[in-house]
Amino acid sequence: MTDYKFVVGSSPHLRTSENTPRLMFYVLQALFLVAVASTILFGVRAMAIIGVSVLAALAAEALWQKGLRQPVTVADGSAAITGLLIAFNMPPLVPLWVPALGSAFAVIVVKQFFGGLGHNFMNPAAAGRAFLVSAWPLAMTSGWLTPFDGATSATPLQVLGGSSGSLPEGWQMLMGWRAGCIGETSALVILIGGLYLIYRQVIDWKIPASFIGTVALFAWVFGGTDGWFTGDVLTHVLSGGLLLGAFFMATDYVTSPVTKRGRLIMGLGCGLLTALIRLWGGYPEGVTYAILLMNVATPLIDRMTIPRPFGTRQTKVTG
Amino acid sequence: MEIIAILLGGVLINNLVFAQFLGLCPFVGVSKNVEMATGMSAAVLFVMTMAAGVTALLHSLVLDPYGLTYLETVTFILVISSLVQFVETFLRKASPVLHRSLGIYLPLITTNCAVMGAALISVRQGYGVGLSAVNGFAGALGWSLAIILFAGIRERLELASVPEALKGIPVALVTTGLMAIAFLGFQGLFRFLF
Amino acid sequence: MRNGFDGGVHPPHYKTHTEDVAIRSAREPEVVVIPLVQHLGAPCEATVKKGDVVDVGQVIGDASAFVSAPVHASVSGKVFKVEPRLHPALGKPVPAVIIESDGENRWHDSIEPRDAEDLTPEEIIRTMRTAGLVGLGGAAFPTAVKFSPPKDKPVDTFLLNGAECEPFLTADHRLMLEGTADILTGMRVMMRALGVTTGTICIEDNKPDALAAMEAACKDVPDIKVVSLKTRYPQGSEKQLIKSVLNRDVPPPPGLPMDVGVVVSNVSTAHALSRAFKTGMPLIERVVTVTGPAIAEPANLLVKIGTLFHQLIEECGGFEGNASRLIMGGPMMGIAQFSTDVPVIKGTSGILALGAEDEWDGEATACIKCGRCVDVCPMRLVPILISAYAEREWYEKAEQLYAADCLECGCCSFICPARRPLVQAIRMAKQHIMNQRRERQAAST
Amino acid sequence: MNLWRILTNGVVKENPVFRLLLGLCPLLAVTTALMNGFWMGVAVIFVLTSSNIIVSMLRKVIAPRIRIPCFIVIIATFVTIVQMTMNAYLPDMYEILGIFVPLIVVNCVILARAEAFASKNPVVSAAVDGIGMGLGFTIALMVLGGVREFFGTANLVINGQPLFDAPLFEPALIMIMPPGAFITMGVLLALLNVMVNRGRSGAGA
Repeated sequence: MTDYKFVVGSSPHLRTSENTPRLMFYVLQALFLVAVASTILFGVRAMAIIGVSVLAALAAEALWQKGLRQPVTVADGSAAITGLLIAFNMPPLVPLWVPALGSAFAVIVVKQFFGGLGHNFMNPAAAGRAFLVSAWPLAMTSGWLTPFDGATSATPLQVLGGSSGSLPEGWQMLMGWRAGCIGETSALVILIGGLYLIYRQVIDWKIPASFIGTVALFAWVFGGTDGWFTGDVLTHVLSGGLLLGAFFMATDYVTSPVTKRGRLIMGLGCGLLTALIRLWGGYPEGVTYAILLMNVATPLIDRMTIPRPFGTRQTKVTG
Repeated sequence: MEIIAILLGGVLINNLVFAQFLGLCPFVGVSKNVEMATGMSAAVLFVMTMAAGVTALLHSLVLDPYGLTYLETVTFILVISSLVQFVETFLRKASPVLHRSLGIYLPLITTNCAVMGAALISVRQGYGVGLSAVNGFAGALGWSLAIILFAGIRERLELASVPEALKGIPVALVTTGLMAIAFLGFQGLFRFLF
Repeated sequence: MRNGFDGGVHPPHYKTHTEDVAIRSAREPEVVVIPLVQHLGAPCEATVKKGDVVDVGQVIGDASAFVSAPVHASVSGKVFKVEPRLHPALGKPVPAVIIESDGENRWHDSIEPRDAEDLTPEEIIRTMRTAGLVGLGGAAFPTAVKFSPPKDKPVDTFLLNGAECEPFLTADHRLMLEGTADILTGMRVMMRALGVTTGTICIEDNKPDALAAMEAACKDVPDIKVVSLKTRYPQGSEKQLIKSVLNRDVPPPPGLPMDVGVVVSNVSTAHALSRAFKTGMPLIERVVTVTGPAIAEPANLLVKIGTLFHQLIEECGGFEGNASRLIMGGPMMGIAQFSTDVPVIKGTSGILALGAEDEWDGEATACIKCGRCVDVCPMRLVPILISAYAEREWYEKAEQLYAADCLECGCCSFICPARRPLVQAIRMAKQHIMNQRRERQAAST
Repeated sequence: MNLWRILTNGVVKENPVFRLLLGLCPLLAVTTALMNGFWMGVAVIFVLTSSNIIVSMLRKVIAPRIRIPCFIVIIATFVTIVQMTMNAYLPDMYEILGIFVPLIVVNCVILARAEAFASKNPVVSAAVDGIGMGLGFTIALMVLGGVREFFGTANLVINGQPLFDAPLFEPALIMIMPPGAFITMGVLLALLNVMVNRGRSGAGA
């Protein structure tokens, strides 16, 4: 009997079977759907952008960790997710070195500088995109194509902002048949992927719901050309990177609040800022900046939304 | 309308920290935790609003009419340091409670180039006394927003495993840079106001 | 809605190993090791010495303190030694009385049945004390103390806890099926001791047969209700149970159920109380679930207090495969053992052996701030932050985040996808904070 | 003589920017180009050296209690001289540097040297310290300005003459915008830390 050597640890001795790589795998599954859709819509170019971006993200992470003699954790999937999301935010005609540099910046400066997975305060993909928009504005804000036919065209948000061109039909927007970044157009597929993640309990529905809801509300109230309450809600919701951002970027665990109320505030804030920038700002699209700004506020949101423990009726007087 | 434009501009678009590089020393120095950052912010709000108003008054009453604008630098810095002194003494007498909470931050403000900067900007923009005070207030509000957000992130970074070489100031600067990227989103906001 | 507490998790039940296995008596032990500390409160002093001959039910350790409970001999025979022995809950040697059984099972003269019907509350509480009753759910708080609420805290409701939310454990489940009548008798005595007129039996809905049995037994009893609770860990925790059934919030420590007019007791305790009246025998045996994937023939055993773990494991066919973890209690809050040479005590609800091949644990990786620990915390704490501060020994910050209110239920560690030892870190912080508070209190008085 | 040591102290060992992290505001604000950094540096060297000399000369005269206001007046006087001179001879550069020329008055490097060194040392040492510290500051300004200009415009302009005929690559505009300043400075400091640590561990081995 005494031959047995028991592991002695403190309770609990039981763990859930969900672990970080599995959660990342679910996200990758959902993003893979989007990647397939964008390849169908924009062809080989989309595939090339995705490939380069993901490879750059993986290579950047591996090289950095090798250089610092840290264990290489590319296998956890987080770098691949960043690479995919950066690729999805590229115009179809972007030069391939742009997503490569964006991924490298996202992984190294935004994530690894702060200690790697779990320690960054900003969503790497969103920050990477914002970096690219400021660094090479021309490459990032031109080169739009309509899917399949390869004709250059303005994006719906540019049209809403006053550029010449016509708005696609609602069903075309849903299927992704419109000009835009390669991964943001296929609304239906993004919706399916997002709902899959909610079903798998990977992401909290509160953030996408409050995010999209707030944008829709503001678009309806202030977005119209013939006075209040005449805005084109559907176009606003389906265009730009709103769905992609709401389901895949604003819900990033690391850079969104951990409390339930905090997540609701995160979504509301993202929606408010997106509407602000879209309707009255200098850029046609505000999703990325809205997410980044709320990332910046996340530590404070967490701080202010720490719940009162069970059984505490009044605020405890500390001292 | 102009007041709204100045406020929006000062807080979001031309943020002292993220767009104008003013007040960086205390921004990095007094942002270890949110409480300190809030205390400093209150002190800065107070002093900066007053300093911008008083220097604008000095400019429009004395320096400009008598062709003494070349004395701007000397007079402004003297006015600001004596103002800080005065505020400190006044607070100690008038409101010991407020003094206790703001007291330690007040001496640090003299070296806060944001105060002097806001005063200089106001004069250069040709604002009158009232608008100068609003401009000072807006600038201080933007600075406060920046430092409080920054302090929140730094509290979190305390728990992060930042690589050795980046620990402390380097990662603080990179953080500020990333925050500045986020604030770029406000560029061109409400352009019709300006 | 009857599942009103926040958070909680749904671990796999693993109860099928033993839920249909009837309780049987364990083999008579040749030696028993009876620790003199088996409860929360003041330790007992030995009242026997080496060489004394003792009978079953004889007091062998007692204390005069209010918060304490005496311990009794569970076999008849000779006291072999009084010396410190390894304690399964405290993890260190603690004074214990070791008795070599003579196999006669001779009852002590003082043991005689009593009728509980016309006893006053004071007499019932005195019997609880002399019978050495403690909470058999695991915490082992002296029952007599629990049933003596101060005058300024009126109790209006009594809950009988049959939730048994820990995976693997089925001792309470089997007892509800096989000792239904005794449980009801015990419950009525408890209600009389408190002077309350209504009582509720609370059972999780993953035990439909126990629910049915209790409901059938209470069919003609108007003052006792049976409620079915959603199966969710930690439903059986007192505070969560009260929230679920009565929607009352027990204040954080040092708040107790009696602060909201409630007393909660475990079904096994009620059963033991009933036996203490019926036979007169104090608490010398209890039902223990010996189970786990690394046990050959899992079973529910009626075990004499002081029986060593290895005897029981042998009796259940020994270890099967590669046993890597031995736990007293359930997997969520049980205490890991490094030796099988420890005795069953009053609080031992189960003996659980887990195999190495099952990945019960894993290497901790970086926290990804998913917030699941916050979502599942039944006390609405923020384990992610408390544990981070605790790991860095910033205990003031942990205290500001109410670390001291932690139940240690382990939901946060269970759910963590990065396998971080959250509750383990919080427990450390909590201990530190409690020590500091005690020191401060000692300094101020 | 230890004058050499005082000089190098300011440039290397106690470099006001890289080692002491003083004067961040003008450093980040004006370093969109190499030459901006250079002229800002020259202005700082002038103010720092002159104020150090005067402070050192008056160190036995000024009462300790009012020394700080006195220092500020001395510094502000020299800043005004710089402003007028630049306005007269380098109007374009004066325009580019903007409020950061008058803001030299609140540059912590200058007040710190007056307080910590000039008010305790003889005139020659104080002057050399001013030059050394000013040089250290200038070097930092030029390094940061050079890096940001090179990546932000894919070229370098020296004395009005571009170094290359055409941009070498697609310039990353963000480098000459505020985020670029912060991130570049952070990375430079980190690289410096790496170098110092290497040197130290190399010496220790």
